[in-house]
Amino acid sequence: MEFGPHLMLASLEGAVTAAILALTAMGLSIVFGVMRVVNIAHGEFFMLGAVIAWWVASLLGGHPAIGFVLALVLAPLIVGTLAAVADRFILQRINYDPDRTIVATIGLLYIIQQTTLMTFGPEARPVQPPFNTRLALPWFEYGENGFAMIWPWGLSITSYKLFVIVAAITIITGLWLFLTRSKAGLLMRATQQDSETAQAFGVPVQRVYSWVFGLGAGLAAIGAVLVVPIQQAHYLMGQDPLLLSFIVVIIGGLGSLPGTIIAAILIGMSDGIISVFFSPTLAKIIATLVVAMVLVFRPQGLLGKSEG
Amino acid sequence: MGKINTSKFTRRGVLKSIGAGAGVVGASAVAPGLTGFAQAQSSAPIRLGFQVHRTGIGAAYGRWYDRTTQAAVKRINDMGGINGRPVEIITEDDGTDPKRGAEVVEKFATLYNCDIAFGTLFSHVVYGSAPRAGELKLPYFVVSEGHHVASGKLNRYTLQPGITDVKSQVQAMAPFVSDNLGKKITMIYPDFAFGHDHRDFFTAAIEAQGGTVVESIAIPPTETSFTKYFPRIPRETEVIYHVMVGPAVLTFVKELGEFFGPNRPEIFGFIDSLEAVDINSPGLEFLENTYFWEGHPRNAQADQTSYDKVYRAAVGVDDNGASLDDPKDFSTYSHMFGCWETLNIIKAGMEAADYQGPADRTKLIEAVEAMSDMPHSDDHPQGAKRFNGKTHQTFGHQYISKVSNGKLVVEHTTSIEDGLYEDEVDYTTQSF
Amino acid sequence: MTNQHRVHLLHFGTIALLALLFFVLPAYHVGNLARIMVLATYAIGYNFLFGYTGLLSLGHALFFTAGMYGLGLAMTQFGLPSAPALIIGLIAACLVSAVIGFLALRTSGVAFMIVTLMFAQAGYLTILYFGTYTRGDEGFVIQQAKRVMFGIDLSSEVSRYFAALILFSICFLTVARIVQSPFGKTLIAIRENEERARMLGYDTGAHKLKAIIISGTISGFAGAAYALLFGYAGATFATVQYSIFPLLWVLLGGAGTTVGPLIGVIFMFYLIDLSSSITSAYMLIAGVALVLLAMFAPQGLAGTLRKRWFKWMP
Amino acid sequence: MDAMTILSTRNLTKAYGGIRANTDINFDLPKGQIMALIGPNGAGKSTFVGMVSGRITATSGDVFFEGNNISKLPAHKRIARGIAYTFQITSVFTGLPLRENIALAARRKLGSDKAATDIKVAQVLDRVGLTDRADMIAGDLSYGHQRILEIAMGLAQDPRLFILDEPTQGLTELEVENFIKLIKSLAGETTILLIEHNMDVVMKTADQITVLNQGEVLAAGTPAQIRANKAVQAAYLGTTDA
Repeated sequence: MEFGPHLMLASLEGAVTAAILALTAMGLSIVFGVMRVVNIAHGEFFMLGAVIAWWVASLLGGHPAIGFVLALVLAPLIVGTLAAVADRFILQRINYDPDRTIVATIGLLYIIQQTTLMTFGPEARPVQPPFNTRLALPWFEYGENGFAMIWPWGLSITSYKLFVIVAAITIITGLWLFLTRSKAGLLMRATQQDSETAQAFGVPVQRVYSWVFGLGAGLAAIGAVLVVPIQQAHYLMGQDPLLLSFIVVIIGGLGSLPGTIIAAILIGMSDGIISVFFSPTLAKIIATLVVAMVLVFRPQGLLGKSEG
Repeated sequence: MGKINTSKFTRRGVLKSIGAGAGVVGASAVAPGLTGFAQAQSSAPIRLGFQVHRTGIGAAYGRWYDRTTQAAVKRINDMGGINGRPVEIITEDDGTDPKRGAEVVEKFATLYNCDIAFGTLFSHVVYGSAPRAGELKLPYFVVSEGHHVASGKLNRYTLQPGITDVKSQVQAMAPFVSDNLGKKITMIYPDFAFGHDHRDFFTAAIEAQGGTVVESIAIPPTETSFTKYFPRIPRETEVIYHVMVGPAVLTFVKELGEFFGPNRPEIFGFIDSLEAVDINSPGLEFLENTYFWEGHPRNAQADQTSYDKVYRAAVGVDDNGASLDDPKDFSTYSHMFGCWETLNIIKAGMEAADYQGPADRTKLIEAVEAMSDMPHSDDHPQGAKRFNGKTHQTFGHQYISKVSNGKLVVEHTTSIEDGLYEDEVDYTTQSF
Repeated sequence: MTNQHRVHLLHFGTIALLALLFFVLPAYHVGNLARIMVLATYAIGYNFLFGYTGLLSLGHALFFTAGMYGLGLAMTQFGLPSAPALIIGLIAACLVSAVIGFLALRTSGVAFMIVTLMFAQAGYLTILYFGTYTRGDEGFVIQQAKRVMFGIDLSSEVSRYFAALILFSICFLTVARIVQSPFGKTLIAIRENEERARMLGYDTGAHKLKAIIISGTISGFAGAAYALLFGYAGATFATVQYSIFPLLWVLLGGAGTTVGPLIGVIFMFYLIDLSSSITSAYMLIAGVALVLLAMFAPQGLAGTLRKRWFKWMP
Repeated sequence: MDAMTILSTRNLTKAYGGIRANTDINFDLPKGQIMALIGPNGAGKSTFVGMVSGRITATSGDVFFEGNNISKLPAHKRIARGIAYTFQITSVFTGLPLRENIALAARRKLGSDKAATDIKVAQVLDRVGLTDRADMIAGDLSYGHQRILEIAMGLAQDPRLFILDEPTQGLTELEVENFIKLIKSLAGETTILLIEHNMDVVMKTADQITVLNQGEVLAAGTPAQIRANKAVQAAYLGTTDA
């Protein structure tokens, strides 16, 4: 394929990756920002969302859109509730101590993974997209007769992938409004800034924490529901989103939500674009090192505040 | 050290006795001349350690390896066991992890006192476990299709008698691909040793046929989206050769379809990509009229043999290759026959060696090494095999199927000779 | 008995007990214990950085595999005998940890976790990328005949066990000694309050770099020993999972205690080994055990012992 | 600056973004003196000593210690040259025993000489009166004792310049009295730069006083001179009004 169309295709693919990543990482970022805990089980909440989406969709017959929409509602609810319960009965009891939280969430990771394997099986499970039309894309080229529109071989995207991008933008905008305009969002931000003072002013900090933990997990689940019609639900699928979300949250600057979104876009897009220039595995190595070096030379992340 | 001396002694003895088609004449304290089922010296069960991928990335395969193994052992026991003794399977999960694999082999040998270990699929687990099996002098029968055994990298205690290795499979495919599909090939494979084997062996094989590999695209193993790599496929490509493993394969095939749209080159893939997956899953419509290598045809064919029928019923698989209990639960049909056949070979080997206990392990290996042609039968439902005792590797027929109306229909069956290659090792020269 | 005596008794007693167990335990557990001692050495290396210096790395698998591949490739690609190959493994681990330490120490806290994680991930992919030599995920076997050092066949039960014991003892005693030395005490001070340590005039950056190099080299030593004693090197050991394992072992056993790593590895190994005989859901049991430990024994097993009864434990 | 000046700064400036915390501070501290640095909240006192000790990087200007320009040196090297620093907000090793806290401070100079370190620790413990608590975990000490430990850690380093940032904050009256005695006993042994709010302490201990206001030196002189200084009075009164 020519360079231009190749780059465009890779960018579009990168945008889809970025959209899912932004949702998942937002979940982690909120938990991280408000509660200051490292949740190793975040990827498993993502996986659970995908699995529940498959389960809901396979229970229902009829048009695939019915199952999909229902999954979009149910999966985050179930996963969020589960996470809130885990927060209430495990994390609150260990006072969110950093080391203990890591051990406990690794334990949670194993529990969720193994339970899913036993109830759901080891196979990769597909979910039918509500709609999925292949859209060939045009490319403009300057030739002998001036600008001409051509339809390069292979340059295309599907309507569903476009939908994922739009859906992610919508959900993140909604989340933004929720955090900045609603009372619940205000409570969360107050807790984030200073949990002790917030408590003194009558904010039910413990309950806010449970809600935040549930919300974070729910966002991962939404990301997963959106992704299953492209990828498949599988009990080991949680590791990648976990690692990538962590990277995004740190690169974005701890607790900075705009930073998280920018980092998600950067990392999702660079994953696509670097693949244009290097052979696949080498591209992954380079992308990984580039991100590591960004952190080495800007440890506070892109939008984090420097301490000095 | 005494053990080693004895086993050298018996090896010569066994070779002689097998050559004469008689029972065992050995230096060990086994009563000579007694073969058959009834006169067993002990009624204690023969214990086979089954190393299974129950968790980890190989779990989808492991579940079906388990079912096949249970079915094969039930059949063996129903027929009177081995040397008059029942067979007991000791199952341990290796987590599809080479480190745990070695530990499991050790557990079989020293804790459970298993007679042999068997059943491993993923080649990194084989690699991790085989050294331990060799040190513990535990015969280790793998069902992995890797080239590791025949390449000479393992040891005399490791054998692969039940499934053809990847080098042979790939080599047997090349003539069909170049004669029927095209000469300019783009390969897409995981950036794993397994993928590199495909790349190296197929490139060599297709060049021998006058074809060329115009591009090879190695996909990093952690990848979950593939479209961005497809522009690397050169326009001149006549055939796409794909072999992917792991949970992301469905995405891979789907995105390949979305990339090409209506104008696609010929596509030839290894069914490894879609083992345990319904070929009629949403998004796979694109595979209609593409070709697959199959180790063992998943769909019951028009000319289905009675052997396949018996085997299918015993394992509990329907005519589409799915579980009889759940028509949506698809098997790993192209690989799991290896467990069935390997167990039958172990049985035949133990009977030939008049295997009585761990002291006879080397005799068992020699007995298997002495095997050669195995006929298409209930014991070998996938097809006839030719075992090479020197390389510890078996060679069999391969199938090329075309997807027609959502079914895999066999178009071509390769001969055993198509897959033969020169020996790279002679394990029989190694001491035990 | 002074505390110093107690500490010596604990350390030498542990080693003597391990030596004794070889003659007492059945074959299966002897084999396990040989593995456990190698893995515990890895955990000791990890504990030195995490438990004593307070730096949480998620990239130690890189150091482990640097040693493993340093030795493995030297033996298989260049045909070196085991002793020089072991030295190459150690040098490889030392160099890799120096470079990674130099870069990663510009960060701290969670960013340090992520940076080490990403370097390790790049290392894992690099092993795959050079599959021609490393055989990628599949890895390679080091033939039994080559696993000989100073004329001793390291693949036999006895020599393997005692080689593992020697490896373990060297690293165990070295770390025990370092953490009692002024240098080690400064590392503990950095863990407790880095700013204060700096304002006492300690070059905390240099101390942390040294700690990473020591920690990485011990981890690489363990990796090289694993390849040598068990005859296999593979990319699986470079995955994230193998970076998380030592963290778990150390947290379970007790971070910042000398015996914690060994206890943690024994606990985790047998938890999985015993439960996997009963049920295939052993990871579920492991998960529940981890959650319970986090809730009820937050300082790990040895840490809890120290807190409750043996305050002198190093 | 002459040989008798241990510390001096020239045009030392710190800006956070657009806001200047310190502007062109020229400061000289004669050897052996007890110098108090006073000024209203936000006058830039902690920023100033932070730049001297190296905790805070100066935006511009130079720091001289014993005649050498140490502006480019990192904090730990400045400390190693003989500056000791105590934190405004208590900063001890709360997880370690009190004895080990002091030993850590002493050991940097004494190295691996265990006997010398033990002697030094015993001396310091005795001097600050914490011997009977030596084996307690520092985090379990009362706040006052932690402050004293902080000072003890400074003493254990045998500093030539000892910077104390609000050492009496939160101490009881009795503890303040003991502190004053301790500081006076140090006179002649070391040079002391003391940031202090408690005027009683300042007047009883200081040989010289420098007053900072809004990041600039407002006045400098003996306690008597400062007491009489109108500008100082205005600055203090001004802030109390506000």
